[in-house]
Amino acid sequence: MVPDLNNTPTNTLDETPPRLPEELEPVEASLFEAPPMAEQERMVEAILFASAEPVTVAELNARMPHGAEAAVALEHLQKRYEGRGVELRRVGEAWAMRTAPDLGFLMQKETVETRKLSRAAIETLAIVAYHQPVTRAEIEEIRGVSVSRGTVDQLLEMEWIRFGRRRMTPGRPVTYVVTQDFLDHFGLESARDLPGLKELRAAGLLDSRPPPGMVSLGELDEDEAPSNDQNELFQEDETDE
Amino acid sequence: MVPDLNNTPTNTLDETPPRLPEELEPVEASLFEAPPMAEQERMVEAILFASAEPVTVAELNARMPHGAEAAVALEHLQKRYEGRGVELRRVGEAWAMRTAPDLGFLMQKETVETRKLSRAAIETLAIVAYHQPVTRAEIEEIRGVSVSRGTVDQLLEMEWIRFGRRRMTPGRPVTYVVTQDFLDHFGLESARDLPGLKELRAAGLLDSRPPPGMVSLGELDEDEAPSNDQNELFQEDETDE
Amino acid sequence: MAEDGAAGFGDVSERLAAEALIVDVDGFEGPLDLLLTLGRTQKVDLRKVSILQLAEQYLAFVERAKQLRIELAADYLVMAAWLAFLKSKLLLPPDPTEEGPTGAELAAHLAFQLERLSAMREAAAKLMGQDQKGRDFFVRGVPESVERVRKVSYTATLMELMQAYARIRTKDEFRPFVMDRQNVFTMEQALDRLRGLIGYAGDWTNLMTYLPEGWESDPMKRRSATAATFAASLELVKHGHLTIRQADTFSPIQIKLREAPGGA
Repeated sequence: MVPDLNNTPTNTLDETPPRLPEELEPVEASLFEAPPMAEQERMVEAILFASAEPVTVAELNARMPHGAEAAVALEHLQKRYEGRGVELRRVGEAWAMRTAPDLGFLMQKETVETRKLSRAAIETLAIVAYHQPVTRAEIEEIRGVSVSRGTVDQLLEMEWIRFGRRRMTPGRPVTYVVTQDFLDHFGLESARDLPGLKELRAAGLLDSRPPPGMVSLGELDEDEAPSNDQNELFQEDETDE
Repeated sequence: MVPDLNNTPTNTLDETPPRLPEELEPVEASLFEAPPMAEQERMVEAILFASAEPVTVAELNARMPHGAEAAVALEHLQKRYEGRGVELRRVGEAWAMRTAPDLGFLMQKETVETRKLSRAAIETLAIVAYHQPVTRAEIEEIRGVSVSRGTVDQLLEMEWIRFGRRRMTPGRPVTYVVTQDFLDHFGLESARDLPGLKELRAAGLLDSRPPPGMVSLGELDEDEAPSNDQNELFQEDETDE
Repeated sequence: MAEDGAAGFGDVSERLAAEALIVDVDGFEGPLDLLLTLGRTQKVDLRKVSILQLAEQYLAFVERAKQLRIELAADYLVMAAWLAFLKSKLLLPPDPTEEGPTGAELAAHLAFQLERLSAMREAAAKLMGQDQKGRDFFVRGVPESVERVRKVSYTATLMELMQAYARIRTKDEFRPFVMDRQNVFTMEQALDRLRGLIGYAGDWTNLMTYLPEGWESDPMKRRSATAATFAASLELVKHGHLTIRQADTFSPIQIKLREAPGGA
């Protein structure tokens, strides 16, 4: 009985729905004539928007001028909001407006916080970079302390390290290698470009001097310089295991 | 000016960067391309709908997917909501959805008791709004009485006024200006929309006219005379648009 | 002078009006507010208000207050003095030698102040008559809070990476000395071993042949085993189980089971 106000949905953008011709309006109380349906729709829209709770049809009718038909206005309104960023939704016996569920992601504000890697993480990362492919047991041996699952997971999650091939030793332990992301971040062409211990010392990165009388392990390390024989080193390791 | 998006949905992409040929980088393209304008409109709708506070264009852009143009989507959306029960309103540099003022009579339930402002507070607020940026001394000169700390504090606390730049005159007094909350509360797009502002300015009633015999002070004030500042302020607002 | 002025306009209604104002004096926000009210009683456009007349009205008000022994705040009296001064300036012909603003200038400024205050009052009323949030228009009833998703991004520099590596690789150089248990052969172990083996050796044998298996190759292990075995041999000598000899400095140390004294 109520004409479809949205028969030309593509045009709704341009204007408000045409007011109903007088003769179509339900002939009602002579004293208070119900507002036109378009106006009722606006009213329902405003009430539902501003209300903190879902509103029942009865309550809508009670709040709207005499003779209003909230149920009909709701139908129109629901149609109007179809596919929009906001939906008209039935909640039990009541109605409410809600944001479209597919746009829920917009209700988040992402803030990115940059933090320094923990000492454990950067040491683990350094060992992977210098000794790759390297097993967790080897990392622990080099660091001299156990490496927490979380540290490795963090580096994996950052995509700075990834799993390499399994070691062909008992237990077939997984190995870790650095990723392209890692190389990109640190501006390296390959992990082999990392300076060896001697170069680090020469660059003053190792300002520490071994106490007199102690054999400098740096010298022992010379053969192991990553730039040279990283692979060999680990082949040795592999035979050891 | 605003293209009708609903008629020719394929044209809505005019605003967004041209699609990359599918065969080149299909995955990348879909990741970085801005969503279609119709979708952006839905997003702006959802964000503004969900917020009780006005949201700036910058924040809209920040929350929407990369490449979205909230300002354009807002224009479309504003048109869509014209004449509805809920309106899209500009509040300073931000936007908000508000029920249409003519439907206020339906909202007794939602009406919030605002704190009753004293006459002194209302006058002080009006003076700040019309004369901003304005110093306490200027407010006192206009009202002919001293302004109690409490009055200013109350307005500051309500976040209807805030501190503006200091005046470059001896003592470097602080100035007061109205806030976005003030604009939002009184349904003003900007301070330029204050009722009767033009007439007051034309009548010279917003000029800072130092009392005769106070020439020296007047001269010092000249560079920063409120009338100048106000023009500046409003010009700023205009260029922002 | 004030008397004269008051007499000029001092009809009954004026006096009554002044009295009404006095009753109300606490309701005024200072002398300017009172002046504005007085100005309105002239029933003319504020721009055409007679400042002279206004000054006289005000002075009549103050006079009346004095007669009624009503305490007026200091600023009302300051204004009265100033208006008396203004009135005299307005009534006397301008003195060309006198510096400072003319009476007309002062009067114009007062008129401007009154007009401005009046205008701001009207503006305030208009402002309060605007549609107001929460009264005429309303915000979203159930605002959705924006969830703040904090994404932490970790970063490190190449320098930090290299320093970390250098730190690990050189930490042994500075590690406080701790006994490496793995490579230590204790004297107790050496004693046990010697006690077990010594019975088989009837003749002098090199102490070095008693080193445990697998400890000879690694220099560190060999050192530890040698020391332990030597100490153990001395211990056994002390208890009379062994005899020990060394031909020369740095020559091999030899041990032999000691025959039980007296064959016992």
